[in-house]
Amino acid sequence: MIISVENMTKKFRGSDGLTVHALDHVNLQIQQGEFVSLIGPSGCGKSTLLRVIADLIEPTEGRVLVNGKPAPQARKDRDYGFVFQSATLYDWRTVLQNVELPLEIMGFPRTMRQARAREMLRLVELGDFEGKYPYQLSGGMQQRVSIARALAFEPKILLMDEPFGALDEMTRERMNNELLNIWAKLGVTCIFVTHSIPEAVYLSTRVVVMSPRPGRIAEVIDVPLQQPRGTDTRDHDDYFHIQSRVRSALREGSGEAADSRRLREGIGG
Amino acid sequence: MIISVENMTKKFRGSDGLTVHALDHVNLQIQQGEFVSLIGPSGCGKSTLLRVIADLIEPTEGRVLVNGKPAPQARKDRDYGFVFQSATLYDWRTVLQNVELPLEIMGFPRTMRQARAREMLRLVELGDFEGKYPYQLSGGMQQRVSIARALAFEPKILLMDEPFGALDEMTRERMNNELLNIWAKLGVTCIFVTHSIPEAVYLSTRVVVMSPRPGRIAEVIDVPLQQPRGTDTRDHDDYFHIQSRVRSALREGSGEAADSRRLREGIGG
Amino acid sequence: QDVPTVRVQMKWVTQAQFAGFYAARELGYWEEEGLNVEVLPGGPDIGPQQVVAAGGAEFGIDWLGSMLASREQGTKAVNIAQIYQRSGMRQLTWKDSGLETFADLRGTVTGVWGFGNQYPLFAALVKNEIDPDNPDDITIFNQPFDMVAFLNREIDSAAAMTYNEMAQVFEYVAEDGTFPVYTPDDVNILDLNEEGTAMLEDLVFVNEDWLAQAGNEEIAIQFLRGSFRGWVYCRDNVEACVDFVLAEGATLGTGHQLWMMNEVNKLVWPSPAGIGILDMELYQQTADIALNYEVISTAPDEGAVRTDLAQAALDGLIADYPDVDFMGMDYEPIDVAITPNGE
Amino acid sequence: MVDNTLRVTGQRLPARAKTAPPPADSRGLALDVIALVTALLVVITHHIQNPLLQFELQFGRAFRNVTLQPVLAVGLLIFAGLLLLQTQAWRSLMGRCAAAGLLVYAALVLPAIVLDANLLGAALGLPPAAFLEELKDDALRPAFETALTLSTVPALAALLCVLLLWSPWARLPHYARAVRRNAPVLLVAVVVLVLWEVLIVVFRVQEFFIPRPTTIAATFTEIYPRLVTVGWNTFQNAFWGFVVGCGLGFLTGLLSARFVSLSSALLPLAIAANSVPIIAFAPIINNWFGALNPASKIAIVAILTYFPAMISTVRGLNATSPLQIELMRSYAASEMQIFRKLRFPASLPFVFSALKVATTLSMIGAIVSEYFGGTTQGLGYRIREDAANFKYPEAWAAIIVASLLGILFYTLVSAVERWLMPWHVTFRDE
Amino acid sequence: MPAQKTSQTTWTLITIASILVAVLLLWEGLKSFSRASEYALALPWGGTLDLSNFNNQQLPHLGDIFGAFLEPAQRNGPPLYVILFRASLFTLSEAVAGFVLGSLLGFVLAVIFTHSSLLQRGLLPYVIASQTIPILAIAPMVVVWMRQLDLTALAVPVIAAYLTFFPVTIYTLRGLTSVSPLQLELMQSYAATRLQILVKLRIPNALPQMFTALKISATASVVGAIIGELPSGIQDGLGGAILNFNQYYVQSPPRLWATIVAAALVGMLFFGAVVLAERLIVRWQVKA
Ligand SMILES: Nc1ncnc2c1ncn2[C@@H]1O[C@H](COP(=O)(O)OP(=O)(O)OP(=O)(O)O)[C@@H](O)[C@H]1O
Ligand SMILES: Nc1ncnc2c1ncn2[C@@H]1O[C@H](COP(=O)(O)OP(=O)(O)OP(=O)(O)O)[C@@H](O)[C@H]1O
Ligand SMILES: [Mg+2]
Ligand SMILES: [Mg+2]
Repeated sequence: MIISVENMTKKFRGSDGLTVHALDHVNLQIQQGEFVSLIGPSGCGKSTLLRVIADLIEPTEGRVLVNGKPAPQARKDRDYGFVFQSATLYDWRTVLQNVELPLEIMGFPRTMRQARAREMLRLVELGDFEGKYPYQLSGGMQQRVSIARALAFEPKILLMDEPFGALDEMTRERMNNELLNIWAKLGVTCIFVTHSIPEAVYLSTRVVVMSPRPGRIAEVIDVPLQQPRGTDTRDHDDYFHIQSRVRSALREGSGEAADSRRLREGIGG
Repeated sequence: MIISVENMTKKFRGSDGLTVHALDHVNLQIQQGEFVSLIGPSGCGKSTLLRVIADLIEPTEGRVLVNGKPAPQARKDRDYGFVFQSATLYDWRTVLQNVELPLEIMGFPRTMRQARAREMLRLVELGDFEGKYPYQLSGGMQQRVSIARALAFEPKILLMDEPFGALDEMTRERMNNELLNIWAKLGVTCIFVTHSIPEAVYLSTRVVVMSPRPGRIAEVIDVPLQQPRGTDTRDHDDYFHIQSRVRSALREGSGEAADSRRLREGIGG
Repeated sequence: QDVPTVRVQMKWVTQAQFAGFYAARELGYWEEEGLNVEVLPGGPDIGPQQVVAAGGAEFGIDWLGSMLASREQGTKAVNIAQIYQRSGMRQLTWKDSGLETFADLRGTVTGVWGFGNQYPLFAALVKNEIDPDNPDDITIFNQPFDMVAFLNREIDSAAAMTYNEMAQVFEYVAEDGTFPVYTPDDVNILDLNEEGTAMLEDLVFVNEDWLAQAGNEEIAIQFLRGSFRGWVYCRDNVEACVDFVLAEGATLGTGHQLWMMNEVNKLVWPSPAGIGILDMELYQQTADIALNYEVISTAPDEGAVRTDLAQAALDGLIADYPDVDFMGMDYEPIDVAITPNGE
Repeated sequence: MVDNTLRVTGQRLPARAKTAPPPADSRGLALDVIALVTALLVVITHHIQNPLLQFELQFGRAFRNVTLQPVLAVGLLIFAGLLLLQTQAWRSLMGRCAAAGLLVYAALVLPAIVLDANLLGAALGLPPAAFLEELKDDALRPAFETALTLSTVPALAALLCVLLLWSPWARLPHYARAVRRNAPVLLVAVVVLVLWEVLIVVFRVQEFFIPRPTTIAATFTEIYPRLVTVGWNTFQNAFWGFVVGCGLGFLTGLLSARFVSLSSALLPLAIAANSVPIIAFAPIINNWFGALNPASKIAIVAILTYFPAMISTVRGLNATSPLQIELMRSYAASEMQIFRKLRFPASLPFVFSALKVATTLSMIGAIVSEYFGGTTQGLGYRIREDAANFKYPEAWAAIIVASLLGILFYTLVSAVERWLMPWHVTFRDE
Repeated sequence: MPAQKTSQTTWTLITIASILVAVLLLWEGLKSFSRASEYALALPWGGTLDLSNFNNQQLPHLGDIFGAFLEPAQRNGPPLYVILFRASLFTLSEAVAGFVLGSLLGFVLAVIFTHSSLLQRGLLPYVIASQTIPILAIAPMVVVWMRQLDLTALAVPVIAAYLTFFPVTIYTLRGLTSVSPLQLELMQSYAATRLQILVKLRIPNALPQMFTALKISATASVVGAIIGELPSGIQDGLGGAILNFNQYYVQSPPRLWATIVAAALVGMLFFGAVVLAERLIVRWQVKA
């Protein structure tokens, strides 16, 4: 078991004194080499869950184990690659330097760093832009730079928060396939947040459907489509079948949540 | 003719001395009350086109007329509501205050401002969050706040840059319908950037397909689906038919661009 | 109601150097003359000439050298009474250094203040063929307000006013509380008066234009009469005068002010021609030094000095107060003991 | 798969494109400034080399200071290098010749000034020591005159080289634009000066309050050699005080940003140190270091500049967004790495605001420090002394030198700022 | 969470206390050490290290400094702390006036420069130049000018303001101009007036920089007020006290040190007030 989230609860206390209950007793087990998608309505706690797993914020209760060690240790061992929901590039670095950043931190030599970063930029189709500053890129391009940056150092665990949200359908499909290639080749474990049900089903081995307020795991749906995935996957009957399962799980989750919200008045101390 | 883009070219000159040719001789005419979607690959100039129309940046060549007057005049007359690709909320304002911002600027009285802002927040399903600061919201929630902000003052022309990009499918559908309601009720003219072909077709009266490098209009596709749109629209045969037309236009546009690039070696003045 | 108000600008912060003026005010001498006088304290960077020229005060206290310099620049300052009849500036060296004359200062680090106060020393040096501008001859040190550099022997000699800095050396208390550490036996006191290069110090000046206005000569005479009486009082009532000064400045040391009062009296008294009357020979000496050192570029004109007002005031006073001695020919200083730290 | 290569213009916009002149932003004049400074340094170093110029000409006397001379000589080398870089001299034959000429001159000048080894003098059999002093021995005069004539040749050649590299005639459109751009500055200057002059004359303001600009200018041309020397002395104090003060401020700022409780403890102490007026500190510092020791002046400047540097560093280092920090944390970056790669660059805008404020503060500090005793060879002493002796035109001429040095210092720091953070919004161009 | 905050405060207090104790120990330790070695330390590699900087003249005992507060400054006068307290209040009031004046001027200039690049290019160099003119050189003239204008009471505040306005200008200008282009575009899309953009975007955006400047200015205005007191001949403030104790430093070093302590306290008080204001006003958190 590579990642194990046990009974984890996360509450945010605002400066106004109100507490937001973002995640409530979440349990999740992920095996080595799995590709898990998180899907759920806006504000249900997907980003928060990813952050807790990556030890960027601490859970209020419960714990996260990665390879049997606590999450902070895993972070220190540089097991994680993280793609944030917003690109989060450093203004003062060119595109190439932004992609080089994690490699610099991990102490790779300069030439190797640059070669690797260039390769990654080519992968996300931005080879010509290495000398530009972030403000000179379009929204989708910035996001692609941040993907290149996360892939650059071949982390064991990839945590991606809506990485392809700002991409057009065609680029997105190409990126999906690139991601699957990398995943297959390196055997990384992926946790992937998306709002696109087809994308979730196409990419994942399992889809985790979340329900809002407080964030809970409503259902975990296996995706037993054959590997490697490709254009034929999209024609497969199961592909559509699973999509509609996910869709209905989502609807149920939200409905249930809406009910419970009505009971508890949504937000409380 | 409410909006008329005439022979417009936009080049960016970078500090490195390189010029990026973002838009090339774009011509576009939009009638009062139309709903036009822009669709095209990442980096093809959609955001730039929107910015030029809204007079946020100046075209290098050509001109933009709105209601027969030049774009700067239209901006001064407060004809535009703009939803940016990233939420662009002000850190120092609460959610409610962020939505109130345009109303403040236009000098509405306080009580009316707040009432209106609350109404808009309810529309985007964030009624409970009015007292929070932006950093306390999830990505999708921030984007919804920025939508509420743009709708708050009932502009004559709505320019929206991937407003629903960070929303889950269900919320997105609800937002789509809300938007169509507002559009029908107020008779606003909408220009809407999206990466989702179904969304573009569902919402629009016309879909503008753009091709990259330099940005051009590849094709303009009419969407003669009946108004008002609703669940039955999605079942309509034409709905799928037009989608595939858009899709192939997109593929062609990019292909053509690739061809012309091969001819010209990609780089030029 | 009809009492005109005038202001007098001191050259430095409140201390016994100006005791006569405080006495005149405290004892109501000016009031008796029909004047209401405000005494403005000075400080570093206060040019009384500027203040007077700008109309910030009617009377100013200044040293003769800088008064002449300012006059040349157009302030139209006129010396109307020379209070100090001799210079209180000395050059101190340590006895064990063996520097006993100005000629010995060759090759030393010699401290002296700026603001034009350096010229008497420079004149003495040149007289002894030492060029103050030539670092090979002598290193001139811009001396701060205190005597620390001298006490620390960072410099070989230091300028000192008899009434102020010199006392500071003797008032010094050692780490372990030893007092006195230094007595007059430990230092050589080089006297510029004896060298013949002294410049005249505290005087009263006014603006020429102001003086030319009708009635102002009378006011000047009234002012001088009050001032002279104040100085006479301070000569005869040293301790009482010190109290006036202390009341003005809450942070001053009593013992030190007493010493200062006594030393200042020595500079004012005796006044052979009567208090406030300028000794023309010393005036010439001062003007010559100023000219020599480019403090001024041409010899001062006639209008720079007027002794008639002081004379009129003095004559009036002698007539009004026949019992009072305005020359102080047999003035005897009192004995003031040096107190530790000037307490 | 469709390859999405952008149509990026690959044409570098060369600085000297024949067809379209490059954009005339403020950087557009960098070359001109460099060329002018190089030319000036050629002239100055030429004057320093020969006692006939150095001791007998007003201009030469201005650069008699022995610590200033090597700095000027090395400065020449640096600026010549910058000029060659800017013009990419190696690209053309003429450029290569000009570069060679300039370098030959530098090769003659550097040993002569820095090592006191005048090659030309050695060739003429003149003793090296004779170059350092005023020429008193008339027997040597003819030999020195020959040396002077001979050394004028490489100097003139060097000037010609600079001119060729610079080619101002090719940059005329630039100047037109630059003049238009900087017209406001010039206009304000002219208006203020004229008003100043006229008001004084018309209202007959006595000159001892404020002298007329023309009087100041006349005085300046008369006494500038002295001002250069004292200005240089004072500037050195300002510079080293700036380095020490800002350096310490930056370092303690770092510590404070790193250890929060340390910062809340250090801050009051820093504020305390900063609230103490220099004028109270000066005597104590003079006691500590000795009033004649430059260290006492440097310490005062350092105290003055320390605080802005420290507080801005703290503020700047904390000006990162939580997301940017999270990114670093996700790489398990060490504190040092977070500092180097995130906090430091993010803090630059703040730090540079502080450094700019500190440049002017350091000049003020260096000048004021001389008010409290010590050397008489400084700008501050001169200003105060001249003012006290009613030599107002002299005092104002000295104040002008102080201002010029301050502005120079400020401009230098601003140039570094621009160079270090081209990404910052305030420097972006459309 | 609140518990965490308390422990944070406790930690800060402990650190402050330990730093103070460390300074005290170092101070007194160095003094007694150098005294024991008779102010000269033989170095192992030859030569001696001069330790006379630690004698009572150069560095009085802390006890003596605080003792000086309690002793009268002159025979039969009030204790020094009473005098210094009055002087501090006086100087503080001048400093506050100067601070207000200077900050306003600095702010107005920054706003003007933000909106008119013409004026910025035309005037900013002179603003910088103005700061390179040593304040002590022009302070006497300012005093004379203000006297002529019959605004004598404003002379010191004006001099203090001269020292404070510059940081405010530079920092505020940087803050006002470094708004993100997107946020600015948002405002432009509303055709917001310049005033609205200023009030609703630029100023909130500049607040962190502005407060940094105000903190620097708070202490600078105290320095300015003290410097300004000298050429105005004002004896009631700390400037007068410093001048006197400086002149008589040889006679009683602890008094000058005590006055320095008082001046430092005034500065800290003022600084604290600005920090408090910042805490109350800047409550949001920056995002990406
Ligand atoms: N720093 C914070 N302080 C307070 N509340 C927060 C904070 N971060 C997130 N929240 C709240 O936690 C909840 C979950 O947020 P999260 O960002 O995890 O949602 P999400 O599932 O990623 O949504 P989206 O799809 O819109 O990105 C939201 O209600 C949000 O308001
Ligand atoms: N400020 C700028 N400076 C230089 N180049 C820019 C600037 N803004 C945009 N560009 C370039 O212009 C092109 C078009 O950008 P634009 O943001 O309009 O793309 P887009 O169609 O919105 O893409 P996306 O779907 O990824 O948001 C891109 O190649 C981008 O690099
Ligand atoms: Mg999220
Ligand atoms: Mg875009």
